[in-house]
Amino acid sequence: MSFSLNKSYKVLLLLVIFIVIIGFWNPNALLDGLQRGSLYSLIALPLALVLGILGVLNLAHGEFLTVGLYFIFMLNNRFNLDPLVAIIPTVIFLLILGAIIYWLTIKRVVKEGHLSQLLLTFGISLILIETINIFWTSMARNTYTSYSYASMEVGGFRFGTYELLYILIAVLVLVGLQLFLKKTRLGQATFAVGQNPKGAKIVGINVNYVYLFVFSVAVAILGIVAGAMLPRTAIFPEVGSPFTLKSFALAAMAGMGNLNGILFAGVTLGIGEAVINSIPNYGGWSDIVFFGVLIIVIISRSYRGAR
Amino acid sequence: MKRNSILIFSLVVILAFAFSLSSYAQDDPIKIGAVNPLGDITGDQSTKAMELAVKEINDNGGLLGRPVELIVVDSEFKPEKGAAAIDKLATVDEVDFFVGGMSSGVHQAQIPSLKKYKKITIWAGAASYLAEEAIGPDADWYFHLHPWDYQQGESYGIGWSDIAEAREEVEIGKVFLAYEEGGFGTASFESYEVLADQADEGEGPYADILSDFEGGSFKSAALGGGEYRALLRRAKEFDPDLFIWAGYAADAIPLLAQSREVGFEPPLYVGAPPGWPADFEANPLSDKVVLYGMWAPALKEVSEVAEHFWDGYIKMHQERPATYFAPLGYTNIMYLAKAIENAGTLEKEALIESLENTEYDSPLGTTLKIAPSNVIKHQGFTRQKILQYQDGQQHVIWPFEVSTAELEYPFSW
Amino acid sequence: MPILQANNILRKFGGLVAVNDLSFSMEKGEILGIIGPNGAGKTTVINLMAGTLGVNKGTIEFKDEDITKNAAYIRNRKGIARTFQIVRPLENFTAIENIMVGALFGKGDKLNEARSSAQNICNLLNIKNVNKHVDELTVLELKKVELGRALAADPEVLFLDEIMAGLTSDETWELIDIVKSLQKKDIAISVVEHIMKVVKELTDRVIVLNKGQIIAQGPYEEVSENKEVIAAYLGEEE
Amino acid sequence: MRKNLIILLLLIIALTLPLYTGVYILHIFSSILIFLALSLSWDMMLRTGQLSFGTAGFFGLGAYASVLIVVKMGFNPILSLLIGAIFSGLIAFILGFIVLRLREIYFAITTLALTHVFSVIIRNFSDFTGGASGTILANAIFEGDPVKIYYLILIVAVLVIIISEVFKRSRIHYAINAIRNDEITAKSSGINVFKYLLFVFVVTSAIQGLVGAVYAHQYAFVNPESTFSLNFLLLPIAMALVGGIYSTNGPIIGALLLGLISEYLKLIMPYGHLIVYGLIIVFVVLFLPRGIYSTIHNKLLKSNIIGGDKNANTASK
Repeated sequence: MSFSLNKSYKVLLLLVIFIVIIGFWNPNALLDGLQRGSLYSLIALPLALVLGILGVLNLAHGEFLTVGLYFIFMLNNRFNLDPLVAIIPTVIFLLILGAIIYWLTIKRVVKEGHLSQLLLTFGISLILIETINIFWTSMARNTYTSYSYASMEVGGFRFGTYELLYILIAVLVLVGLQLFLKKTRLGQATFAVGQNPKGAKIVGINVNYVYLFVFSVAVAILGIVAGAMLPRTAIFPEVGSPFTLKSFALAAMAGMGNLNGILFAGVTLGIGEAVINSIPNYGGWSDIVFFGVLIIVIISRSYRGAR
Repeated sequence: MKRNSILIFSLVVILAFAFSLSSYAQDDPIKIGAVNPLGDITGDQSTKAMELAVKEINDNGGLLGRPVELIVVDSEFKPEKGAAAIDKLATVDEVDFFVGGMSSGVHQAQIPSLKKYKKITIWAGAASYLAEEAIGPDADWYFHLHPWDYQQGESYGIGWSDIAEAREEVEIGKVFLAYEEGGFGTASFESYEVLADQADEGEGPYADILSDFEGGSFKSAALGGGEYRALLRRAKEFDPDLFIWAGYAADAIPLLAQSREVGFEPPLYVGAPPGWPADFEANPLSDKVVLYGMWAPALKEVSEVAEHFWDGYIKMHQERPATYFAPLGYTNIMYLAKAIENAGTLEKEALIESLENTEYDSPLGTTLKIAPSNVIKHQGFTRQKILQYQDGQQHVIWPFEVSTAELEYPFSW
Repeated sequence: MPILQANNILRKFGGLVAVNDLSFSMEKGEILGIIGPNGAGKTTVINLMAGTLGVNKGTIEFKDEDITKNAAYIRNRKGIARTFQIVRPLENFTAIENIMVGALFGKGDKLNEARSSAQNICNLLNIKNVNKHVDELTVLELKKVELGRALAADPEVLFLDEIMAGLTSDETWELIDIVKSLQKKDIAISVVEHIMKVVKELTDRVIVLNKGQIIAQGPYEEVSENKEVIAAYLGEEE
Repeated sequence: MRKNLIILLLLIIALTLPLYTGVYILHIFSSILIFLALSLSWDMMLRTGQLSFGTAGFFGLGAYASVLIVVKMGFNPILSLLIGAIFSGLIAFILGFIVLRLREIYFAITTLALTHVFSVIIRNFSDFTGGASGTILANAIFEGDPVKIYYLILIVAVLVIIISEVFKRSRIHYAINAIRNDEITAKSSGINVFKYLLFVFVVTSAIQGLVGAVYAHQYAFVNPESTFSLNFLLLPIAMALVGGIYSTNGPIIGALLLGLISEYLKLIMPYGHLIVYGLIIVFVVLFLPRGIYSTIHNKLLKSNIIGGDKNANTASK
């Protein structure tokens, strides 16, 4: 289910070595990759949570991010609320939206196979994209915040500061989730349900309530991501869509239910992408790194598992 | 037993569907069939502008004494849907003409169908040279309005030469192109490479102004990318006089933001996406950004047709035209209408001749004239415009005949 | 000459040695009991012999041929069949189709041949609801289907993993009779059992496992007196 | 026997369709048959228990292989369709040795990742493939004659339906159904699990390659964005699920239904028709979770008491 302590150190060590080498060779790629990778992980975490606990692969994951982005955009546009401040109402909004969608639809397919869930969430994603398209058209939109383009220069090395926020939030969300799962009653119930729903039911845990909670929280986390992202991105109806696949990839690479692994996987892939991006005329291959590394990790894990 | 009845039922449904669409045809109005991606702002506004044009024509008594009817089918940006739409318009609605168009990929899929019917086709979008090759030199019924990708590159060369001549301080010299790695961006890059090679030999539109050219690709934010910093650092190192990017609207702000973040400040910062984000001009980052396009709202100040179009569109649809596909869609219909009037008939040969000779003073600020391009006989516009965002407004810089402002130079944060 | 022979086989799971340097053999027409306390490695032995698991060390010979490297499906085709402790019916199939699978792939029957051989086995095992889906079957019927699928491969060696578990006394006797009738067909049978009464009734010979090793072997009556065996079972068995 | 009659009737209708419908309807049915074949091929893989997300990838490989072999080597277009099928099958054969070790979600994500890898490779080897802009054929197959194209696609679809039925009626059915149910039981019953997985993977990928080749020749072009579009993955899956999985009839019904509905919706409501399409999908999942075919089928069987038992068994095959 998750990395043993021993293995986790090994992975961490490898990651540190990788980072140090890249850092000496190309510090820009390292920082770009760290920032970008943190964003990937941040978006992947809630998807992995839902996948791990409910066993539902949510194809509408990216669209919930899109909804969050538009909601924050609206708050910013109408009420001039700073995107980072708008996180708070957005999280609440998404929490409720997630709960409603869980209650109306997901609830009924939790016990069905992956396939019904895929089809259902595919349908939901279609509805969300098209609804946004009708309200906002396909035109890209954006906000302006003066702070999101700031940069610093340390000893001739210039780097952007805003996206460091992604790293911070990714770590905070991860630590928050871990603390929640280990230290709170609800968290332990969630963990129990994730491990063995039938057993959890027998010991008196209201599984349905836990599912509702986890799904809503997962959607709500995207509100934080949306707030952090909005100052740096244009939004349009499909803005979140590509992240579903990337998140799914990270979850698979980390291994089911392994939340820490997602951060490792995200950072590794982010840096890998950034490195390829920084080689002149080979930028077009950066997708290969993402998917190539993914395939290699999954397959090598399957070989190890077979022994 | 009952299983069979389901099958029979589904059969009936299918056949009913089939027949319902293949029956009626009225002869009275002149029918124009349009295929556009309605879910996208470009197709949506292009269609709305076509509706405006049709309304104006009908308010004036129609064409040749007959009313004009516009029949629109959504291409959904899917090749097979776009191609089926042509078949529907031709066989079910029995339209007289085809108009519309956006994506080159969808258009390529439509070409086999278009060739089947050989109806007069006036296509507004699709800029890829591959689409032109697919149409081939023999299609005398095919008229294409949007400049092909290679023509666009050429026209900017002419534009910058003009500007450099008029303004001593403006230097072109080194050009860096950042292009999205898909079909759109790559085609731009390829045409720039050809132009740069020509310039090396002292030929072509860039002959006197271009000294060095380099390019690099990025993954567009529209497709899940949005990370440009490595490329921008490369561009910064190259230190171009003119930096240009060819991507989508979604790239506009992040690219500018990241340029600022890495401290990249080229004297000319040019964007060439097919559309810009909503309210881009209101974003402080947009100031002094140069853009390539066919049209700017400011044209209404120098062109009567443009003003007429602008007012009419807003009145009819309660929104502003936001992309050049709106005036282009209007032009698409109006040009056809004018040629029909001139010809006085719908007869194909005569009408083709009339289309060849008709000139239309378009709301794009340019007069539409037909001339051969590399492959086809009937190409409409060949020039783009050079525009600039200044103090929250889009201004036309070049061609000088329709310019609404002087170039502000150099670009700075 | 033994039909199936394990030579010094060893299997580890991580750091845990489940089967340790184990050697034993089976003869034609013999029923061999494999007993031992929980966690002694009985099911692992079956898994190793049937090829569901690979050995870390040692060799396995079937009719004088080394089959150590053979995959489970090859061993099954060669004539080694098994049942599972917790029945694993193929849930999308009916009873007879489950058995047909064994005939089709274990024996290599054609489709129509498989149907008639499966029908024969149903008759032999007294399975009546041949066209019912497995989720509609009783425990006894499921066990029979499981046994039937193994038999359909026409095996020479058959491993039965706690096939009596969860059955009533009457049902147990019905199955014991069936297994005994199989013995007459010269099949070498190995049963893993917890119910000593069954072991006593059924087996010609038993081996007793503890911690992956044989601690005693011989006829049941003899072994059940063995002190080491009693010590291993102490507090474990009825 | 009644069933055979129905099949015959359907076949006759399919064969005579060009006599009484126009080009547009033929075109719609051609598209539907394209997606039907993809949907069925996806379902055939699913019957082994393996959820493939590689449909669009092998579709694209077949399309590219057949177009390039015509453009670069002057192959006969009809023959090139077979090349498309063979090429996709061959790549599936090679990759099968690696990816068929994976199960469930890992197999799914890896096949999806491969789709992206294919398209990135094709985009970057621009000298040979035409890169991001793609490559065009001088002419559509049969000079774009819609009737001939319809028959070509009909042949492909019927071929795929026949393959699917052969799978259902032969020992392959028993093997793959057993593998899906319980791999360990399957192995212990003499089934060479890997061989069957590889076989089905290669056959379904070859079908997808063939379909991709036909599609490319119908529209006379390939480019990475259109040819590897995830539409060729998601729509076939939706069709199979809406119709009902693990059957031949399910994907057929799903493809016809969704294909016609989406086209019809578009005509009656130009804006927002995709929302309704999405709502239909959600509705089907929530209220007809086994897909339309199985749901109706099972309901009928329950009301039809006599002989219901026997049919229930054949129905689930």
